Amino acid sequence: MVATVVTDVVSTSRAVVRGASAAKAGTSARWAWLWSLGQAIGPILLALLVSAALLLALGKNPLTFYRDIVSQGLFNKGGIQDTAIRMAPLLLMASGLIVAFRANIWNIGGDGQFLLAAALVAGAGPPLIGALPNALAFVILCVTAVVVGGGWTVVPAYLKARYGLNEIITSLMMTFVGVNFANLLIKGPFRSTTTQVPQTDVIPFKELLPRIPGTRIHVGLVLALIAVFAVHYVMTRTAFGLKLRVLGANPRAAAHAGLSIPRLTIVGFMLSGAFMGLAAAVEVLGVWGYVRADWNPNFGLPLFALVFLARLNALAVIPLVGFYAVISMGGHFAARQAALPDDFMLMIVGLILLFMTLTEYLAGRSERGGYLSAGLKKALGKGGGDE
Amino acid sequence: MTNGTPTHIETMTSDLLQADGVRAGATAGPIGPAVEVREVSKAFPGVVANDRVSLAFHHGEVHCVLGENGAGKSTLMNILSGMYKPDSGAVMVEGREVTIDSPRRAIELGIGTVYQHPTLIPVFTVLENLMLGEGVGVRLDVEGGLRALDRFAKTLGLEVDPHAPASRLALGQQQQIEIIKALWSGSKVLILDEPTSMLTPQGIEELEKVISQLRDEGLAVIFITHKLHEALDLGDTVSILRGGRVVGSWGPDVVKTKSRSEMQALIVGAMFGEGAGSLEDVAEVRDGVTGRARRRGLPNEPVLELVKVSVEALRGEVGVHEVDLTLRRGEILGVAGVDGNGQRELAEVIAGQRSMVGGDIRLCGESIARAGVGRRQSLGLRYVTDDRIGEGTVGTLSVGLNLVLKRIGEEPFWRGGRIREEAIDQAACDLVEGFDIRTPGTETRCGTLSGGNLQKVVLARELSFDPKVVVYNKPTYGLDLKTTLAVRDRIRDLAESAGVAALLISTDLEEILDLSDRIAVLFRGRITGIVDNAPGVERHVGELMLGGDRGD
Amino acid sequence: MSDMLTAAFLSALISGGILAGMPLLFASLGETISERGGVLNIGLEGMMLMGGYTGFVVTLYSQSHWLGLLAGAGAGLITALLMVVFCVRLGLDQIVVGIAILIAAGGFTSVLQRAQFGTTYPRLDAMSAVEIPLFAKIPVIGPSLFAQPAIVYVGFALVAVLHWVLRSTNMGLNLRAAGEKPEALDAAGVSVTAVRSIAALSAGAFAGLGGAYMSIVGAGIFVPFMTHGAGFIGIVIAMLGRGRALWVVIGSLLFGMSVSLTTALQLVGITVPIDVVNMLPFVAVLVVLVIFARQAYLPAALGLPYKRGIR
Amino acid sequence: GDGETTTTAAPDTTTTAAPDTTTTTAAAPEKEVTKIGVVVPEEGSDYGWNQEGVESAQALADELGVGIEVADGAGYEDPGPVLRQLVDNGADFLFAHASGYATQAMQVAEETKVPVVVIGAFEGGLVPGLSQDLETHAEEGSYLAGYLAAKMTKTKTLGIVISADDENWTKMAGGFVAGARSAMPDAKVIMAQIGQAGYADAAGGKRVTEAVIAGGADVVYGMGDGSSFGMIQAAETAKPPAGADKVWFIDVIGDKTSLDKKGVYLTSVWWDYLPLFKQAVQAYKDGTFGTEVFYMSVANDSIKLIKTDHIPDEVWAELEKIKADIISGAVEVPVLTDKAAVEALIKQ
Ligand SMILES: Nc1ncnc2c1ncn2[C@@H]1O[C@H](COP(=O)(O)OP(=O)(O)OP(=O)(O)O)[C@@H](O)[C@H]1O
Ligand SMILES: Nc1ncnc2c1ncn2[C@@H]1O[C@H](COP(=O)(O)OP(=O)(O)OP(=O)(O)O)[C@@H](O)[C@H]1O
Ligand SMILES: [Mg+2]
Ligand SMILES: [Mg+2]
Repeated sequence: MVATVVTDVVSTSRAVVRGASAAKAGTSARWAWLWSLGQAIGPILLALLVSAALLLALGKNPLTFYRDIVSQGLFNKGGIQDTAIRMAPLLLMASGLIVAFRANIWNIGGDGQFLLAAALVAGAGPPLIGALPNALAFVILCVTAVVVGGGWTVVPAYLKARYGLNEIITSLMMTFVGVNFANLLIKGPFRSTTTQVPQTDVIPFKELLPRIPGTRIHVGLVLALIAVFAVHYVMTRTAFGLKLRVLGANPRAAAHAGLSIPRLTIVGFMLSGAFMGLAAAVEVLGVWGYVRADWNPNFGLPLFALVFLARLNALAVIPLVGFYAVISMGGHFAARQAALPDDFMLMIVGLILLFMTLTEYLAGRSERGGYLSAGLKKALGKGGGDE
Repeated sequence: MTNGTPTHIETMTSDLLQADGVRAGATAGPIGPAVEVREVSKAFPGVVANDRVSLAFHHGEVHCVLGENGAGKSTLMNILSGMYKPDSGAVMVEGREVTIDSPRRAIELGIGTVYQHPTLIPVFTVLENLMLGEGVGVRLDVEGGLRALDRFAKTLGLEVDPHAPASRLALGQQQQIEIIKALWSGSKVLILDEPTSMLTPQGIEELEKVISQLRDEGLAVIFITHKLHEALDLGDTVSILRGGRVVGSWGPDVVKTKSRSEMQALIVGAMFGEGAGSLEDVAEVRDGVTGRARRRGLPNEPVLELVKVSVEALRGEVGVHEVDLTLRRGEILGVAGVDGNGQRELAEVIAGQRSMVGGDIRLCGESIARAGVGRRQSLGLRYVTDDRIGEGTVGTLSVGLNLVLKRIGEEPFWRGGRIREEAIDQAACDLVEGFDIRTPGTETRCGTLSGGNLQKVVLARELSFDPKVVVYNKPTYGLDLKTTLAVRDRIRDLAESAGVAALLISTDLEEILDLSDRIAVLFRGRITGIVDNAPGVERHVGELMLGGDRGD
Repeated sequence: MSDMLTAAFLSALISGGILAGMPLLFASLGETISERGGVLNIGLEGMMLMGGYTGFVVTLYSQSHWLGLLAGAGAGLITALLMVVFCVRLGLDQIVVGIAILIAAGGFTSVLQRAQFGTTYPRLDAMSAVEIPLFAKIPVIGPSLFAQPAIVYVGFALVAVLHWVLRSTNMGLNLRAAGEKPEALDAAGVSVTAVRSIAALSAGAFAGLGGAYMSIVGAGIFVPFMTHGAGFIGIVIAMLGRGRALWVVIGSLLFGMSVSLTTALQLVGITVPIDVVNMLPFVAVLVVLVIFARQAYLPAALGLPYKRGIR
Repeated sequence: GDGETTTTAAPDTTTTAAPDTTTTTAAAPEKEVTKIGVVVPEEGSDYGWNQEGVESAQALADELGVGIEVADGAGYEDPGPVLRQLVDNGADFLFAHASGYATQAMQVAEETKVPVVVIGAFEGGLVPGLSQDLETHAEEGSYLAGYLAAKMTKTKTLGIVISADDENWTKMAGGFVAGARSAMPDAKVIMAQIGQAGYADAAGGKRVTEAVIAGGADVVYGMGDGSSFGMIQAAETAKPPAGADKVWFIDVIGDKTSLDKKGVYLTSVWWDYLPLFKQAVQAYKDGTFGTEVFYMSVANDSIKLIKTDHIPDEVWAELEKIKADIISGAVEVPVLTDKAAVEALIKQ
């Protein structure tokens, strides 16, 4: 499988190049890679320019600021490890989003799936890890998280599959319910008796997921990378992936071709939720060791944008998520050095996303109708025209 | 007027076009063409859709434009209606050069368009659809709108509930509303881009009356069609586009003086070039429709039986009520009827895409009432949908994958759930060749193919891998003459040589007469009669289509 | 149980419901317009924050609540210009741009607020209530329902106006056409870009007004990220309202009331875990959706960019 | 500090880290502090929790003559990387100044061997030489505030507005009710909470406070961060209940007197962290760091009422007396960590 994935990476990058060169008719293939590189970096430069203007207006030195981001997020021994650690849950959640979006499913409820799974893992974790060999406990907890995350999508999935109910609404409702429910669990049955704020008991630091030797990075990152490659493989090389894609690209064609839409919808939705759950397990077992009431890292929102910018391609998500992780981890530091609130980083992230869409436009890709697959758009505006 | 057309046509056209201004029938209109395009070109990535096209459209005249799929007809019309900007060339309205940079401008210039693809908004009422864009005041002038609709309805002789949602109307009515919409703000030029492809003979007849009436009122009508006889019946002037160029244009003096068959020969010659001789023996090209003799002696075993099949009517549909049909091996059973009388529901219930509320369906003697779409397919039941873009293909996937779309996960294309690209590629190449699908390659995104080629993809997929029974739903709609004939040949061949039974649903009576052994007529979801196909049967069928007494 | 009818309870429920419901109302009205026109505005909350911040600043310096509210609407509108340029004109992805706006606006207002008021925390005077004669005298509910700041009445008037615009004006028809089938609108000679721009801008203005209401009337102060997800609830309300202004009012007020219900129950000493009460409106929406098994209708061309002649 | 309410168990509780060869060297005396690192979740200028933390640490650094790095606005979600960065920058004594930070901060301490002061983890927050927990007996200050409120009310109705589920808030509400009842046994108390985590929900603060005022309260005890501004705004602008001509507001943790434009800011139950911070550093130097929980209380002057001009002198004098009684044990302030218990007390 590894071999196929590798050839796939190559062919994906070739496809990117081909697409780019087609977009820019006349660009010789030799320069096409430069063009796609420019396309990737251009928006970031633009966003950094605009933010630089803002920094100057606030009386800060933009160069120092950016240097701080990069040196801390990428070139600092501790910083790059923080970046890598942060990538683990993000990659898993992105995988979940890709599965769903490819299949025409708007899983907006990732936060609820994530938090509920996190609550359960944190609630069940300390006693389990105390009672069982760690490896076994981790497996049980990950499976629990997968089941909980996937299970939390059953209601929107069933309603969509059975009644065609719009899952944007239902999964958003489920997310609100899930967040509150997670809080109830943490304040109720899972509440630790030793702390003042409501939280679960703590898995001792030493008992968390094993680290990659020589680093602080827990093995969750490896798991996440495997997941991304697996998702890419499944979505591009297998019958199941193709079925999901057909459903996503044209649900009516899927029905016409005899695919079971309800079943695919439910399976796709649950798979997506399962990845959210796994992300939670990895984050709780790898980093936190406990969950506090009202904890919500809000990973979801920027991820949506990243996943679309990756054009739902699982491999393309890796550098984007990496970049985002560098920005958010290095940003803490840079903002503090510049005596700016952390929220300044939000502005930069927002601007980068904005400009990423813009270079897509300049590259002429918007001619093909933007980032959303036809089916995804159709899910939004049910019915709708065909491409 | 010079372009790269074969010389014999060039002489002819220049002769004709020099006779400008002395047009018969153009009694009321001002002298000179209402609209004229000069040397108009338009290219899309990879295609030159219009190549130095020059044509004039006169008041009081119906100007028919014909050409193969992809010849550039719609592109030219879109240039006139402000949808596309020409790359070069000039557009003249009433003798003045104009720039039509938006549909708004076209409307202001008095050019009304009925587009090839419907522009009615399904959830809007008839009146709302018509008043859209009227926009003079702030308030919607409902009373004024009703009065205007009333006037149009009277002159065009149609009855319609102004408050009914457009989706509720039959296709023919929708087409009429589109025409009223095109005329709504006082057009002097009316463009009709393939308005008849979805209409029934009755609908076409009514439409033809309306067009004649408008012509007599002095409008310039541009009429695009794939059907020769419509062009011959209606056209005062006939022009042919091929590969983006004008390859023939005959004014009234020629059209009116030549015999039908002479005109036909001219047109076919221009449309398809030298090799067009093979088209001569086709019913459409032969003068008048005679219908083929029924193939007798088909005592073959029944392969598909419908017993009192009923389907619930969803919103805006008629459903299907207690339909009994028997289809024998090698037989072609035509299902005639005005569109919207349950054709799609019938096709879908057989294919398994829609659930039945009563009755039974048997394939080779065994009930398949509970089988799903996939199961029915693997038993040899195929469905050629009439919606090739909406459900027949996945535009974003390759042609190759579309050709195996109904076999995902099956051997030999997939093994253990993993794709085997060589196998798919092999099969796809064979099909592309066998069905003459014009595509750059099997890797091409299917959505970029033209309508005719998409249809070939659908046919290739459905007719390969051992079919037993095929349900065809309007298999040739929107296809050009040549492709249409090829598709019909294929249907006939399969039935005759491979014994594949066909249920041929079509709103094109001529097609049904051309192909069927027997003809069943569907009216409001019921079979009103089943008759043997024989010369002269069309009158009886026509009566049945309008709900005449149950035959048989 | 008799406690439930006390003035304190009802007033907490009703005034609290209106106080919490008005920003939702403005936001979801804006989203309704936008969605009707085919523009999915995920960045609604970002526009609320921009409106909230600007409204607060302008009110603070001008000492005029009305100027502040207006400025809030204006700030939302200007933010929505990004949607117009990127999504309507250039046809770029509405979701990505919406998320970008949401994230950037949150950061922007937070940075500005901290730079300007991070050490002073100025607060605004309350907007004076306007009593509606006679009605305000109705015992118990009168004072909470009919003695509201004038902007509340303006809000309800806007609902009526919007209802009328959507139903019986050319603009309303154009708007719906832009959301259902923009090519048809274009073919009818109306600029889809113009109509959608107006839709996107109105959404921004309404969202900005909602945010300004929140900071000026609701809190009297601007706090970073004070909208707390109101924008998303606004989107849900708009979707559930199926484009009808009256349903949007009902939805917003119900959501507002469910927020204030917690308080009202606590006032009369009925204690329910807050998490449970917080869950209720969402569970209720799910239950309603399941029982009626209704698809919340979304315009056919929602979220799709329109470009003339693109196949 | 006095550990009368919480059992100060031996430090070898199960939640402390597994024995690590290097951590148990708590006995080594005279450890040096050269640079202090402080992490607080929000801006250090909020006239509340964050400002108290930052200013106390600043004062401590000044007094010790050592460097300091402040990471304010670090958010609640992920303090670990920030703490590590402070260590990388040379901090050798950390303050993780939010109750939600304790666990991550202790992880960082274990990893980096830099001592950290945490909040709200009780005995779980004690790791000898590495992690020192601080707690509050803020209910004592609240008792005084309740007494004051009862003296000031005209409607005999007091309001309590809580921004979030937080045990400190619960304890303080209980102390407040007890103090009020000690002065006015028939005082009516209305309590309402904004949300589960409405610390910064200003609009919610205003809405809930208005409801409480509409319910008849003319003195409101409000516990929150950003939401406090909404509460003050409500006190300033809401129509006073029948029988009262104004609404008083009692704040917590910080001192917002300077922001009081309308004269409604009656007092604040002020948490002054400086004494405990000093104590922590001292313990570190003594080698007793992380062996015993430190409590803020009126006794060590880290919990106190702010004296504003609105408090009548004679009442202030009474308050001084009660304070002395609390310290001496003559007045016993109940410690209610359960919201239901507070509600039961209110209903009495
Ligand atoms: N599961 C699969 N099995 C077989 N072929 C596939 C599968 N998934 C995709 N393909 C084919 O590979 C092609 C390229 O895949 P890729 O992921 O690069 O899509 P793309 O060109 O980026 O299109 P999109 O923008 O829709 O994602 C697809 O268009 C499709 O024809
Ligand atoms: N918007 C477009 N983008 C790209 N190619 C286009 C576009 N519009 C038309 N074409 C191409 O231009 C050519 C002419 O198309 P056009 O629609 O004018 O043909 P037509 O004569 O109307 O065909 P039909 O009979 O099938 O309607 C075709 O090759 C088509 O693929
Ligand atoms: Mg892709
Ligand atoms: Mg055409």
